[in-house]
Amino acid sequence: MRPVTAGAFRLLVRGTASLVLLAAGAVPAVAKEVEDPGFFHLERLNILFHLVLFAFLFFLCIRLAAGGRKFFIRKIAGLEAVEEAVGRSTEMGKAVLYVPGIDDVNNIQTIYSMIILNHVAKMVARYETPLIVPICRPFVVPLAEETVKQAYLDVGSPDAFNANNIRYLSEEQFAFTAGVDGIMLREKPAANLYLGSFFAESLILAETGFQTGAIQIAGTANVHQLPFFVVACDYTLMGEEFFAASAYLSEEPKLIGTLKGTDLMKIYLLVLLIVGVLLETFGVTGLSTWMEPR
Amino acid sequence: MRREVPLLITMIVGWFMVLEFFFPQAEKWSSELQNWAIIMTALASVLGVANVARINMLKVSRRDRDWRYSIVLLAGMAFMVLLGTVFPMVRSLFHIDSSWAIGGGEFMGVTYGPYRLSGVAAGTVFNQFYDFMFVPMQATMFALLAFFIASAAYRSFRIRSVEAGLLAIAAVVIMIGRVPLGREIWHGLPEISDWIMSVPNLAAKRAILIGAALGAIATGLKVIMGIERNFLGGD
Amino acid sequence: MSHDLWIWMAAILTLAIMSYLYKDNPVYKTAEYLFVGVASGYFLSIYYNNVMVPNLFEPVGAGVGGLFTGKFTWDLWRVGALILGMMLFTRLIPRFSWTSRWPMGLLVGAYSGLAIIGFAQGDFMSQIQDSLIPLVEPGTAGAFAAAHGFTARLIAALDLLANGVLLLGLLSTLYYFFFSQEHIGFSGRVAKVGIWFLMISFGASYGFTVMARVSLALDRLRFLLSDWIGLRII
Amino acid sequence: MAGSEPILERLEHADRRWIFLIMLVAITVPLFLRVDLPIRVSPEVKGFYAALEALEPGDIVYFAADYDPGSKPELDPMIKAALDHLCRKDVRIIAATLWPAGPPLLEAALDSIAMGRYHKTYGTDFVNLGFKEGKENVMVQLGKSFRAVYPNDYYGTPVGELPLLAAKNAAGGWAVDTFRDVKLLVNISAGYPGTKEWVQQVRTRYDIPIVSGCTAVSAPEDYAYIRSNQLSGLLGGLSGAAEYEKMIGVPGWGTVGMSAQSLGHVTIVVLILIGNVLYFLNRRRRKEAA
Repeated sequence: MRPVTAGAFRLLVRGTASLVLLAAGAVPAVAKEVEDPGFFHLERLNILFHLVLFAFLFFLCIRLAAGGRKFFIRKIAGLEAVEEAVGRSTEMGKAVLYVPGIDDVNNIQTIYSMIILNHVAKMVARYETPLIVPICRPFVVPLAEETVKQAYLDVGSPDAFNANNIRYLSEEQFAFTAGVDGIMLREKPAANLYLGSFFAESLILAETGFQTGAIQIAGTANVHQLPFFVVACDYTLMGEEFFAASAYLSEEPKLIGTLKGTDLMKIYLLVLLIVGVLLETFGVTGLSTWMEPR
Repeated sequence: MRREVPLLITMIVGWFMVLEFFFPQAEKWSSELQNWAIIMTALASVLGVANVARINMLKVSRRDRDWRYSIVLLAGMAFMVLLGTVFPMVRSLFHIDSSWAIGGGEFMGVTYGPYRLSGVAAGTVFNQFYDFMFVPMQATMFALLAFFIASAAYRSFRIRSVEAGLLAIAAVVIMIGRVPLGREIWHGLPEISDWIMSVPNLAAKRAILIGAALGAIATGLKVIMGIERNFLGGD
Repeated sequence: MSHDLWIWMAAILTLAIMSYLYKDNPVYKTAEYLFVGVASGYFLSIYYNNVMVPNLFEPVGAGVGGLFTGKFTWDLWRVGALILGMMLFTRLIPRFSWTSRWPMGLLVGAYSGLAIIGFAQGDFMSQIQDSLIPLVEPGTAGAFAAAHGFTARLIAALDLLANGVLLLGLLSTLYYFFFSQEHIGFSGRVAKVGIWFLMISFGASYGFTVMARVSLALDRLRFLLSDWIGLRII
Repeated sequence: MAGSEPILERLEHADRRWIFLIMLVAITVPLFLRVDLPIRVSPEVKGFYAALEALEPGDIVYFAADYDPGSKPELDPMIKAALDHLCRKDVRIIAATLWPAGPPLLEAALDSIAMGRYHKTYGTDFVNLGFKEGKENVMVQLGKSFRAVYPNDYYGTPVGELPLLAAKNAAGGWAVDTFRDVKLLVNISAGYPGTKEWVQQVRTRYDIPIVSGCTAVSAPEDYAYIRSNQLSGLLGGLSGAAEYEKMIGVPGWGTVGMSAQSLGHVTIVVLILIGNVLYFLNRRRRKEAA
């Protein structure tokens, strides 16, 4: 890992240097030359600049995080809601249902969901509350099993782990949905957590869970499904929040650093937007002309 | 060999894709890489189909739960592959030019065919099965969602907070304002729904787009710099 | 009733899938498995005819054929793609499955690289650049002053406010997804405004999704009522 | 036990099959009663129309129909209307799809409109390149060479044998081979890959205007691209199709479906309202009882 990163950084430095050189002799907006594109698309310098800036920011943060720097990340209300829901469930002595989405392991959301699953498993392990994890993809089964088992081991109650509660239902979307609905109706879990990549089944799951009176918390980066979760769940982790929650829990430098780097970029954006809007309002259009991708 | 080579391939290919955007000279190389990626993506999809076949054959041989359904699945698959892949393959390998066809008769007042047996274009048996099996089934699966959305609207769309209230109001204005009926109710409604779409909706969607773009760029950069290796799996 | 056997087949399958609405049952399951089978077979055939043959087999054939006639062509490169592609299938053989990582590496690299550029220019730069707008769109103030009647004035007012509202929504929503500051006091209020904008946009998505689903159901009903049963509908 | 629950409580938790039945009736009935309500055209549909209207006879359009049967009811009316408009303008069409389940649908639409209604010649006036896997890779590569991605058309004919694509320019190169030779990209999109990816990969990179007709599900997000002029026009869902049909004066399924569509929407709104009224009544009753 180290040499690669170092190499990347050297490349970055060199990239930045050539950028400065190019900028020094930059001409504004060359006309689109089709026949001879030349050596470098000067008109795309604005894009390159932002790419390099962003890459610099978040690699720096990853470095710092790996070096042991503690970054501040605000409390994420959705995570507190998860803890509350699991707490209520254990008090009532009822099961917790955790659906890690219906996508395969190659979807990053499934991986992030495992981080939260680990957290939830640790909470329930202490109280010996059953944790039911229905799964839609065969490849996710070993991953979920490992995650839950490890969590039980970490809190010192490996015997409480029950492999039968990691349930592979079906790879077909609606067959899986019917299966989860069945679990909700039969076993009446007191907390339903839907965290991962969901599609059209989101509203069916949330509806059944609502009818059984469970506390429901959802989280997904599939923006098109958020409306259906928002209206039927008690709390919803929306888009980036879902990733941030996982990064927060994982304490992994790679994830924390990326989150922090993105935040720094957002500060830059907020400033850029405010300055840009003021300029535009007073009729200065230079910045927006330069920003235009070509 | 097991991790280093694939990582190196990923990085080289990834960098070419990025650099060609800025440096026109890189296009020649990235072009051939894209052609390879096209083939690789198709083969990966073929692999997915092969996997479905494998899993279901296993299910049948082990007499797993629902194995009888798997036979239906395999039969449907074999039939389509025979018409769409095996026949064309045989014809091109042995240079058979005659067009094999069936049908061409009348039954119950409807003329059927003749349908060509090999190939996928209109007028083949393959295409008929696509039109009258694949199309209705897939379309119906999506049509079911209209009913689920109705039931969810009634049984779980609860306006329990200001936020849910805003969502509900926007949804209602859009649902009514977008269809001709909206204008009959109040002629300002379509304009209001247009405004919601292109101002507040756009503001939030734009913020989400920008956030998602930053996330995607970060992930991409981590991959092509070799920091992100999850895709290589364990071992 | 239709006399066409094809229509009958489609209608029966449509009803079989619809039976899921009553409950999950064997008829639905049979249709579902049949669908997956037919779809898989269909996909394989389309990949073969539309991609494998023209983009792989024919160039490889031409390239290798050229060897025998002493002509080296660019097509010969595709042999590499063929070999790399075959390595993908070692996935099915556990002992050699690691070799499938080579082609996977190529795929991941290609899509990651393209995604970086796509998101940087298509979403990030364009959306930021388009948000650098004056607080009040020139001309809207005049239009507002000239508008008569309640509805016209209301709409002119909305147009007048459009840029301001857009910017307020954009900044507050961006801020909602900012994780380096606690959402309390003023910053909490800004984040709250962001949530409101998010909720309005989810409302818009909800409305549009309803539209999509209803259209799909309508089309199936039209098929059953008109094409199959033969009723006169619109 | 269930019998002892008050009626309002039972209504709130009604079996969802009753709701399914209500929905079924609500969208079936208007199919028999045709009520033609005047259709109002929204600005983004006007943009779509204007972009196609601005084309000159002989111009070439790349028609990317990225969809499958799952969204056929929404998108087929758009495809047919757009093809009608293009054929009427005597524009030459290069059609293709990036969705594996798309080519037969595209073929049927071309057959019925370009060949059936306008008697255009295959190969000269329009071609169907069929399906290609590769998503964004295909998009970017098409900007460099059509024939590198599509050596053959959907029927297996080498593209060099199709007059539309075989033409040479003055310099001896291919006259029609990249997005440079194309005036407009018309995209009909049902998801990924689709409008978002065309905008990301092709719009700026090759400087080609794009108009899109997409499913209602993805339309709200695409509004961001309209404002930033990355899309010149947008048809969103069946109502977008109906509005466009009105603009070109060829009413199709989009138009006739609108009354049933309206009632479907009203039904959902009413269901949301009733559900909430019951919920709050029951909640108050439970609180009073406690």
